[in-house]
Amino acid sequence: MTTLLEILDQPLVLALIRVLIVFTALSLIVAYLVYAERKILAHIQVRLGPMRVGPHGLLQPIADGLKLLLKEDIIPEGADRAVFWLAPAITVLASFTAFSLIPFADNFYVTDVNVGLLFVIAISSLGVLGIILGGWASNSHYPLLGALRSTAQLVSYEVALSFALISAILLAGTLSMNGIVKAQLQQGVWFAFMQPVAFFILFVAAIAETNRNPFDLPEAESELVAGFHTEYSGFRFSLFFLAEYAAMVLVSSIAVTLFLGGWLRPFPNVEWLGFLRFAPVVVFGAAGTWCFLRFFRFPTGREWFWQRLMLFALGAGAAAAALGLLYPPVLVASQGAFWFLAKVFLFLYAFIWFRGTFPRYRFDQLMRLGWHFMIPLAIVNVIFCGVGLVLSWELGWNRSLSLLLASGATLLVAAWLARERS
Amino acid sequence: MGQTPSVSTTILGADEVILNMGPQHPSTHGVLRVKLKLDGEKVISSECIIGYLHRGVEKIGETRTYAQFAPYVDRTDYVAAVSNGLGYCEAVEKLLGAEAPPRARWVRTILTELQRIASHLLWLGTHALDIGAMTPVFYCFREREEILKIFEKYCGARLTTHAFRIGGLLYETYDGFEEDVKKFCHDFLSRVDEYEELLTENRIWIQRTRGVGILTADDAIAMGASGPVLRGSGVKWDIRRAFPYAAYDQFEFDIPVGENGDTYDRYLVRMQEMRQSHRIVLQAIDSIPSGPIAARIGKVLKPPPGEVYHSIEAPKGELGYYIVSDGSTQPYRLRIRPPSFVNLQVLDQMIRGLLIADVVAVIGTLDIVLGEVDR
Amino acid sequence: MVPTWHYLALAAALFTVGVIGVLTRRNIIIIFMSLELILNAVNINLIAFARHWGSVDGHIFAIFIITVAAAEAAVGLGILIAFFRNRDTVNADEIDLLKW
Amino acid sequence: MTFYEVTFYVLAVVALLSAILVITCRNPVHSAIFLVLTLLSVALIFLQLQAEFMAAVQIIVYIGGIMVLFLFVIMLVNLDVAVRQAPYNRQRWIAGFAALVLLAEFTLFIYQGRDWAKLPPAAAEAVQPNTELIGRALFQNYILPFEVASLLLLVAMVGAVLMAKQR
Repeated sequence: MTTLLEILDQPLVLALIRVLIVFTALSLIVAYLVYAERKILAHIQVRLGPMRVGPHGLLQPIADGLKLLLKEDIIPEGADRAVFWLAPAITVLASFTAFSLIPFADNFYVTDVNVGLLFVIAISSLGVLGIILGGWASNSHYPLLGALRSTAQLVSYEVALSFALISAILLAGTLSMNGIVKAQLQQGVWFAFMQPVAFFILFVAAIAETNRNPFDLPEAESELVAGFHTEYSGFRFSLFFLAEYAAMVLVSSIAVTLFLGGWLRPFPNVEWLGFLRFAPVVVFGAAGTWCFLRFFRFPTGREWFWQRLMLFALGAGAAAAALGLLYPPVLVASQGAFWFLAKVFLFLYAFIWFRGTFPRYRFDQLMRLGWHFMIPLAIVNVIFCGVGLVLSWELGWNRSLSLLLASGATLLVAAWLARERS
Repeated sequence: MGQTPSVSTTILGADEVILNMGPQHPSTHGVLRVKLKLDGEKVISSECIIGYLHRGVEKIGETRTYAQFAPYVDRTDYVAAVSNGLGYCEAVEKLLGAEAPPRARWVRTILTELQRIASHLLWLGTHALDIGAMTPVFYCFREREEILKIFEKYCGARLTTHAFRIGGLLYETYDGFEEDVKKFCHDFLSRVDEYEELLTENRIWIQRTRGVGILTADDAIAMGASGPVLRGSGVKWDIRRAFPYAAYDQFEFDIPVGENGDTYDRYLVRMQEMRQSHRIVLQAIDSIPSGPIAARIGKVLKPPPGEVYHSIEAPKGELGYYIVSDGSTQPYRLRIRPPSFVNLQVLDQMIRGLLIADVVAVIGTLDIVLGEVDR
Repeated sequence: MVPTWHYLALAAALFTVGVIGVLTRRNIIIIFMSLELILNAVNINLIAFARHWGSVDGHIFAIFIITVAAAEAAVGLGILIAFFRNRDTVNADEIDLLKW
Repeated sequence: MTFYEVTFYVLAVVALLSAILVITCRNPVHSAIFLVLTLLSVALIFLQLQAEFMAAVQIIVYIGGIMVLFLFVIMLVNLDVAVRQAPYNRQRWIAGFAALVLLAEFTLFIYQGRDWAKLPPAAAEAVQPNTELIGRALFQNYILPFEVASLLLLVAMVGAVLMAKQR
């Protein structure tokens, strides 16, 4: 935990290397998140999804990226060119910059400032500017309606989101992202179990913040064609696209860091569960085995040669990674990042799953849900959480017990609110 | 400079926005153009502008012989071609005073009911997609594909089938027809349950459809609405029961009706109709009689002068054919009463005061096909 | 270390720019934005002094100023919308009626 | 000049230039964008002044909240006409002169106080103004003003809703 001044004193090269690693990894994750979404949705919907580019369509993200880059870049007539250009840049910058404050492992993060969480919220809240400016600059009805919707939605749900974060801060007693993870290690429990209601609110608000189904109104294709980015094409569109998926990863990372113990492995304090540290080996081993199995069942023939070769290389790579992970120092070093990413993927999977399952809310329903249910519930939750903490500090009650009582009381309020709504 | 497109709403005392929805819009089901007058996102009034798919089908009918025109009707409601064909063939048969033999009537009933299921499946998928649920459409297409395969095996075409001929059928059923249909029926009910699991009890689905686009029974009758749109409003009216045609008088089936006339009720009605169609198909396939498949009506059709109106219960509502004969080989006048066109009339009334998102839901619930609206 | 008076000079310059904006522009929205500039200039001063004297009181006052700015923006824009609804203009020099 | 100093001067210039652009742009949306730039630079200057909390609050409240509100209102209010009208009012020359007088006054004061203001900041390390300290100060010494401020916000919120509501 450092103040920003001290970070300026650090050697720049080290910081730059970290930035480079984080953002390369992030770009890859985002690219393959799109691929994963297409594949998972396809399997939910009894179809195959991308299968052509590379084995099982593994190179599809790259092909898509190239396609978007090579497409004609259209700027609508009457658009405000400068703002039209600026908007996607703002959005993408906002969602990528915030990652510099996320701790991926115990000692791997770009920075860890003492008000880290505040900065994550601050930076990610800049993204809405890009959306509203993009919608306005397009000089068209659908984007403007999309931008207005989007802004109202983001601003509303940000309130609930922030309140949900506050209860995690109350439990941790620090704003530093890494400090929050360490607090969970110390207290021996993930905050999701101490504050289930806050976790739920955060989850729902996160879906709304990233414009995902069932809250994907700003870009509801059946109503507003494509919402704020209707008029965008080619490279600029890909920036918006990238920003959206990066934002998904970002909110998942925040939720994981605050409520699911960040880079901690499950039950970090339970000795006999130590074998869990071999999970990365198992995962990579399984991936390698699957690749080899597919390799032998893959159609042979000249047109499949490169695909088979790639599958073989992937299998070999995964197997090599699994073997390498058996070496203790590597295993220890990989733990943090592995568990962090695993939890983030779990979150992202839920996002995709929802998209395959739910219809879409109507705008007024969405706002009513936000203002009449989520925000009051979030406020009540923070109050009860505070009461629970005071009970344990001042009266010496058992901390977990008092917090669970607080959550129970919040759930009662939630039930009441839900009954009022219907 | 970016000129702000004026979204000044009447909240701000400024003018309303005119928003053109379509003719190129993801959810106007073709080339429908709805000119919406908006207050913010609220619809003040609307105007349907149609004709982007007008091909003059009725006029073409006057320049073709009766038999030649039969393929054209497939292209009006192109997602329920079999039903169109049935209506046309029966209308001409009525004009001729002929009747198809029982076996032909049974096969016609089976195929038409399968077509009803296929049409409703397409409606369900796209309707759900409009409301934002993207998965049902793929499930629906899976089952629709089975039906289209049966059509293809029967007559070689999947979409514009031209399955029937005036006086009966051209083709005898293929070997394995009954097994195919039974196999489809065997799975189908569980598949409908699967769709209903995704939607019927879903809170969001209910919120999006219940109380949206309400059409009272009186209004529905006054506007001439028919089919599920009419039945969703609680009017128990089904031509299959009121004026039985084909072999419908032989089978038992219920007529599902709604209560409130909202989008949710119409959804439930159509889901029930699929189950009822399944019931009819099962009954028909078990009792299919043997015998000739076509009546002897001669090669050159020259109906006696006169006029006839014959309507059937197409998937979308009352599909009527009004034919005037002058005794020649071609109709003197041919008029199609398409259900989509008439049902589309109620759109404006249903969407006033609702939001843009509801407009999409209501267009979906009307289940229109622009080929039929414009003809 | 940057001497404190550099911060003060920056704040003074921002303040003046804001004042010019408030006094010369016709569009109320831009006048509001100029007000925000002025408030920000004051904030810079407060924070600079807070560092200068090593105390957090300046921060507290800056927080209050941001609160006031938020309140001002909300109420001001509310009035603006009400005004626009009635008069169809956002020009300050056309707001010359005491009552409408 | 250290990196630290360079950043300050760059930020100061950016803040000032974009502030000038805020009041000279014809299109309010452009003004708003430049105001965002100014506010962002000021937030970074706060960071330099060891006021991380204030910087975060500046970004969250000003840029994420107030500026979005501004943009929202700009888009609700049809401004095609405003862009084409004269941007400045009739008193602009007098106003400009008055502002220059004000600037001169500021310069005089800063010049007079240059000696103490040049002193190295007192005890830069002694007090690290961090979030916890601000929190303690806010909820102990300044609890009454804090509550008054919250009341003010409530009143403002109600007032804004009342004003903008459709009659």
